[in-house]
Amino acid sequence: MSEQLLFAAEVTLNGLMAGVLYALVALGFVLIFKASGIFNYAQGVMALFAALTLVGIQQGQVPFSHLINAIFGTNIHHFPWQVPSIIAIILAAGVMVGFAWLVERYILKHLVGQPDIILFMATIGLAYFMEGFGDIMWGSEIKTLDVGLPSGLNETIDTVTYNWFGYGFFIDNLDIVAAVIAALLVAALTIFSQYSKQGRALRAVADDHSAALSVGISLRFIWVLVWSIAGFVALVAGIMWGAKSGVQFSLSLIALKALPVLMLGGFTSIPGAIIGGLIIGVGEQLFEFAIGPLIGGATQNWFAYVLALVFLIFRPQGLFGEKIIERV
Amino acid sequence: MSLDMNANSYVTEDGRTIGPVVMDLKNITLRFGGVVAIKDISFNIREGEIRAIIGPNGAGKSSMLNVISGFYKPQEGEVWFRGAKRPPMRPYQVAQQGLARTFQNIALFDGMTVLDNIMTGRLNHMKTNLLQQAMWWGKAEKEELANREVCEKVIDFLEIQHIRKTPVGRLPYGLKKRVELARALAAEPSLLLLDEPMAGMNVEEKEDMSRFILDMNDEFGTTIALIEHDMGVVMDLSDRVVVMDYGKKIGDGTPDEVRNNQDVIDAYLGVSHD
Amino acid sequence: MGQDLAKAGAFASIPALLDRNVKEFGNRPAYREKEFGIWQSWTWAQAAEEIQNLALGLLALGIERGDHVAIIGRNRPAHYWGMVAAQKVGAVPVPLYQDAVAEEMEYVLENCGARFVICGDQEQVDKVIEVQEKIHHIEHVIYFDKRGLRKYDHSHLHWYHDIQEEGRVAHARFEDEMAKREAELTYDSKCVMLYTSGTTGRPKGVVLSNRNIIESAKNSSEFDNLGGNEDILAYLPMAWVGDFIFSLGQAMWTGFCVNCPESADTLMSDLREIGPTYYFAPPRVFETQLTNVMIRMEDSGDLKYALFHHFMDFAKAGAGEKYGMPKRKVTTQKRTFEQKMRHGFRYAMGVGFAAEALVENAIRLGVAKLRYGKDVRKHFKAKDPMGLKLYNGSLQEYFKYRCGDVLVYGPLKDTLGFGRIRVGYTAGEAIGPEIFEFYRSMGINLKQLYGQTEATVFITVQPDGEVRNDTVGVPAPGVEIKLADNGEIFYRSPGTFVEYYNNPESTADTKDPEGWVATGDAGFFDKKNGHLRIIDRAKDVGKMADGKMFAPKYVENKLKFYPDILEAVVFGNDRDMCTAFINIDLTAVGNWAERNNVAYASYQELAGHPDVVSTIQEHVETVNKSVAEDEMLSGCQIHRFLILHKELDADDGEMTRTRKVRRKVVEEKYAPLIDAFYSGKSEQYIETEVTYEDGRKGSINATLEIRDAAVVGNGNTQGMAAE
Amino acid sequence: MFYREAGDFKTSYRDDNQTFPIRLDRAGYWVAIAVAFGIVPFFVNDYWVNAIFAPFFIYAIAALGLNILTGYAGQVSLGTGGFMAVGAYAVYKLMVAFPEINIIFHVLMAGGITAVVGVLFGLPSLRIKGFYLAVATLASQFFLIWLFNKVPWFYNYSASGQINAPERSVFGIIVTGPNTEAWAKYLICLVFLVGVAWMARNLTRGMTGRKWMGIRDMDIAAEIIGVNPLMAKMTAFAVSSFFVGVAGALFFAVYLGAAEAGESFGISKSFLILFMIIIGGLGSIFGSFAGAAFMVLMPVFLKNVLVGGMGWPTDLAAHFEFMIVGGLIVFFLIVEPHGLAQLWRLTKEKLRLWPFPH
Repeated sequence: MSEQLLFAAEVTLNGLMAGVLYALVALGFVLIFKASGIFNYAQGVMALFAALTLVGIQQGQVPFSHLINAIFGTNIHHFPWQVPSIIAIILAAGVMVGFAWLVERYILKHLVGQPDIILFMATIGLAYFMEGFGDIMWGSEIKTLDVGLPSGLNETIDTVTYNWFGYGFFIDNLDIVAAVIAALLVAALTIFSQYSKQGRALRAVADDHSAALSVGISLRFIWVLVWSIAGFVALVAGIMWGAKSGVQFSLSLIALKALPVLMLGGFTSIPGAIIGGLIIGVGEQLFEFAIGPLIGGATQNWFAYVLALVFLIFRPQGLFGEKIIERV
Repeated sequence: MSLDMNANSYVTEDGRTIGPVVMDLKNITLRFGGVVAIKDISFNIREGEIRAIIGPNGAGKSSMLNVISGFYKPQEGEVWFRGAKRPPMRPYQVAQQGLARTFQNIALFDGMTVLDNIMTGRLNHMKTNLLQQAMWWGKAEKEELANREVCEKVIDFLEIQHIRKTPVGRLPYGLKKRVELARALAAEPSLLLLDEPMAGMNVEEKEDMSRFILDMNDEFGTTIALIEHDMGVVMDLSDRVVVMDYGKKIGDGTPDEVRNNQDVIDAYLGVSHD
Repeated sequence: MGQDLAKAGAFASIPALLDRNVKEFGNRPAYREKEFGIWQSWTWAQAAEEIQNLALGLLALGIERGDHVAIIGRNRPAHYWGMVAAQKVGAVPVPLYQDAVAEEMEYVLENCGARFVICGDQEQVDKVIEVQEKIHHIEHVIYFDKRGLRKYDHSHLHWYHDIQEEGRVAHARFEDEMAKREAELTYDSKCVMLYTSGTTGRPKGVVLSNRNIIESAKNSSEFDNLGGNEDILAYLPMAWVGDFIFSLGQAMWTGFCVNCPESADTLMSDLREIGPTYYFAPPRVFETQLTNVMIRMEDSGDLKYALFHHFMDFAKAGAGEKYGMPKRKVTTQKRTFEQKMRHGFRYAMGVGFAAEALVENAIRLGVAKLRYGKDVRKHFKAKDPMGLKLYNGSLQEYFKYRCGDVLVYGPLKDTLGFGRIRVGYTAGEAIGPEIFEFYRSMGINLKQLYGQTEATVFITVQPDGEVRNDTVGVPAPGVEIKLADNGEIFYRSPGTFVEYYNNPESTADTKDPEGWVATGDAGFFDKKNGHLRIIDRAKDVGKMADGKMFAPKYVENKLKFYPDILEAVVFGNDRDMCTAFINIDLTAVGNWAERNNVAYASYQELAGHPDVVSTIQEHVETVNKSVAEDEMLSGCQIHRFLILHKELDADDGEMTRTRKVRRKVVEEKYAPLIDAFYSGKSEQYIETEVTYEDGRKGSINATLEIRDAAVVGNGNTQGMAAE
Repeated sequence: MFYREAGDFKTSYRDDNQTFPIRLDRAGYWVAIAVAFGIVPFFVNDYWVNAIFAPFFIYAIAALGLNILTGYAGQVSLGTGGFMAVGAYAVYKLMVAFPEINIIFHVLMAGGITAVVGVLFGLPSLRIKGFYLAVATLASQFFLIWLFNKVPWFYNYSASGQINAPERSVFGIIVTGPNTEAWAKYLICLVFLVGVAWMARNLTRGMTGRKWMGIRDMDIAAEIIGVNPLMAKMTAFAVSSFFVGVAGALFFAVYLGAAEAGESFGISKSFLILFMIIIGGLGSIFGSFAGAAFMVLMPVFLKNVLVGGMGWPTDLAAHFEFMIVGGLIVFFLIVEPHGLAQLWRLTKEKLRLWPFPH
């Protein structure tokens, strides 16, 4: 009995950790949505792309090597060097900024004033593009990502809990690190948006586009900025997931996982994203743990969505979203 | 002339006989959270008359109209329609009862042509079910064509033949207003609500619009309730006028009566009539 | 079609023809009207019933033999039925100009003493009611369009359909009476009374007998093989004799279908939808059409622009006349199989070459763009598809025309609504050569005729294949013509009118005992081909101080042939030189201004613009050259001219409703300007009163610049060389 | 240029109302039908049917379905794949359970079942709008797929977890199963496509369509003038799901022959169909066809060029395809948000006005 309970507790903790990662991706969504009203479906793929780039740089892969080989019949793969993680991360971040700029320059600029749904579709298109692009650039085989984050069983917790309950919780260091980093990231963002000039501009835009424009804030700059930040967040998320389960296509599917998170938390609220993430993380773990076995398991595939769906029926604007008022 | 509000019918200057009460609003009060938009207002609308609700901006006119058309649910008060108390119902059910309306800031369906927009006005007159429509031949088509004919009459009446097949998105403001009127008229409503039909129009367009409103009432005997803050226009058009200010009713009666009503004059002092 | 119908004698009246049509092709379409979004149609049978009910209704209202029934309104089947219904009960229809203001209407209604008036809508009813205050013989007013008339006093006001309903009810009572009266109609009884537009003085009521109408209809229909399958668009004023002949006379005789447009502002699209096979329009209409075409082509892509001009030039060079004219003599229901095959083959060849032409020229254009960039349009000329080189001589030309037909002529005709025209006429004034050429070269069989109300239209017409723009053709069937020594034209024909209503003296001095009628126009027969050539109104053909012939109209027309010039009035009678007022065409010149971004606020301002004035001056001088060619007219060259500060306008009485200039009025109104001409001033101040559309009056003033134009000394040959 | 409209006038509302009011279009339409039914069947071989016609027809049906929901009623759905799966598994169960009933009815019934499921998952659309709904529909996608994977009853406890279409015939012609003639596949798909397109057209031209579009363009106004939002949305979901279900049924029974929920009807299917209607044109029947054709032909084309022509490895070509598809989506949304249908409309206008520009 209490065995069960302890299991549940452990599962919950792990759920929380998983939730943190969902939250990380969701965070990217929210940032972009707040600043530009764009529902950026590509966020997950951005994470994948970021991770791929990171690995690529780190291991000194030759970009587009497959393509080049295919066309010129050559057989090149790697540069003769390895790049230290930290530099690689910085470079990858740089790439994401460049990417943000390109997106603004070649897509958003032309779609200003289009209905939101169109923009949404555009980001889906973008997602597809990046997926193909990433694979062509770095190859599609599964890669292991290691930037020297600690991983594996965390003894301290294990022993401590063992002493307390006579049962050792298994918690992965990586998850803890992830949680910490996520926390730091959020804190950083908050500070940035509260105290930096750009940050305030960003919030202004989020509150009221036209007003912000009228006081002379450059929307285009804001967009580049916010997409860069989102790109950076994606990179962090990518690192976490990559380190956890290898860099591969399935990584982009976590983006889909982040969607229900958003629906719970509301598209416009950062705390919402985080809490939503945690709820989903815990929820699906517990559900799988409790009900899963009875109905054939693998419920994580859908639980999050159904939960969000049911939740929305009762609160269409999400946990923290503003109330929708209809007028004629 | 003054008139007895309870009388079963009365006769206007131009000799039209106005019938019994169609819509009777009793002590309506409407709040948004703490804000009181309408405070204990009662008045009625009679068969075949042109009834105006006027008042300065923010007087609660539009809210009043939204109450009538069932979009807002008043916290207190009753709405009586054709001698029966109206149970709480959704706007579309109200529409099915025979109310049609236009909107202050045009609410046309931009994705459709003028004709299709007007056809939507007919939807309460069309009975064929999904299956019949999917099959089209027979009932559905017959019905469609019959209703098209009605709409064409309306189009002819409002003189918009030349834009029949253009998507409404491309039309200038004045025409849009007219198309919206056409859509409402096509419903052959027993009570037609017009929300600022002349807002943002130039003199010429206003004259046209007034002509159409009068002709409508004249040709089809449509009962019309309209909101307007351009007093001048209203006074020429309407048979009876309700004046609102800050959500309260400050006057009710024939244009002349209202014109000489001190409260009304005060309320309107310094208020621009754009 | 016309021929196989029994002899005209058997059908002594329009109602008689109607009965025949019902019998012979009762369920063929007789009338169509665009209303409520579609073309409402009536077969001959249905139309006949409508007419009968109306007739009976009129009887019920107590209409008498010989009563005049005035009809005011736009072209609608109901109004035509009104006319026939009137005839059915022995009354005489009198169609009026619907755009006439109350005063004008008053005179006519007074003069004809109508007891019954059929009105289109509220607008007309209002006018009639206004008139009724002064003249009291109008007993019943019948209106067709209910709109806005509900509140009117209906003691003498009736709704068209109510009258018909009454008729339907009273059928039994009045049927015999109606039959009796219809039977009384003879070939010589009054058919209709039409008022002349009154170029000079008051309008006169021209009485036309059934003989006049039916004979002319018969002859003209046979002349052009009009059949029962023609479609015409009735859009010309109903009060005009032309519309009466086309929409009633010929329609009744041949049984073809009369289509009425939805309204004036949808006319063009309605024209396109119907695509008439038999069409009449005054030169002005063709002119504006052409101007529009040119303006629209200006905005079109370089490739289209180049192709358009390439093929139009080719067609104008004579190919149009040779290969373009419609072959079929009559519009039969269907083409024979063989015709279809031939047509199909032609079209196929056309398409092939068209595709080739498109591709080749697109490529060449691309190259040219690289070379010239922006102003490629000036340098790039389209070329024939190379495939044509395979053929030679006429075959090559033939296929080239087919190619052009696919690329330019066909689509153009179709978009203008002329796609199906088999016979087209223009008359009223002379038409500009390049306008005339343009339409003919596209393959529209456009012809000219010369006629007038008193002759029931037809005096001379151009037979197919003998069409020239400077003549008006040969005497129409059954018409004799003689020329007085001052050049005035006299004619005698079955169409010759009976009399001017209540006006024996003017009847007498227009029509002599043997039935010769003076047209008041001066002209001469072309030696070469026996076609008649009109110079001008005979009385306007005056003498200059030096005794030379003065024919203002002749010169004015030459001027008006320029798209820039809308109207021109030439003076010089008994003077030593000719001078002219000019009205510029706001559309054409305005477009020019736009393209050369010349800003202007009003007609007046544009008219005063120096560049405009000098352009006009060039035109005047070229005209002078060509006038100088003609020995007897060389005196009419324009020495001085000015551009008027306002457009001549019917509302100001300066023109007739048919837009003919009222010379006298203009002469008086602008006397100071004319004096200025001959006193040699270089500019002149003037103030003029104008009437706005809503009837309000105002006045505008301006100081106008007067220019001198170069003239060619008599017999000087440079003029010819320059032409 | 080729249009000759003078004299092509309408004397009744029926004529004015027809699908192809212009003579030439009408002719073209009938020619197309004649060719599709009378000529092509005699020349098609397996490659053409399996690579092009069958998928084109079936995806066109699905696209029509999604277009009704998204393009006409304005309810974005990412659950199309899931609903196709419903159609597929429904038809499978029916085929197995009632071998004696004609496959045609099986397919139709499968559509009906999908419609019911569609309505169930559509219910939230009353409260949830825009993106929220779009995401919510993902729930149906994942849940349904999971269901078909996890509940053995659906695949009759087959070891592989796959479903295999048994052999069935219409009028003695085998239309499902391994030994189906190419032309039979072709025809049965075509018949369904034409039927569905015809129904779609009828619904969208009539009052139902107007209600849908009303909800799409301005739902509040629509309700106030008398559109019952519940009914409008539910009918949209029902009809849409019906079509999608039919598509799914054909996709499995006629085209694939054997299927497994996960890979045949995964989320990528949903997106594929969504792309079809975006590229083809939202709210346009023609658009659904154009989009389907495009999305079917482009990969075939790329494959032939990249793999066949330039000898690239297939996976590289696949990635390339991803890029191109993604790029095209963005391109279309930027250049012509109304898709191929709009381009077609514009060209037609140009041709009708030729040689005039406007």
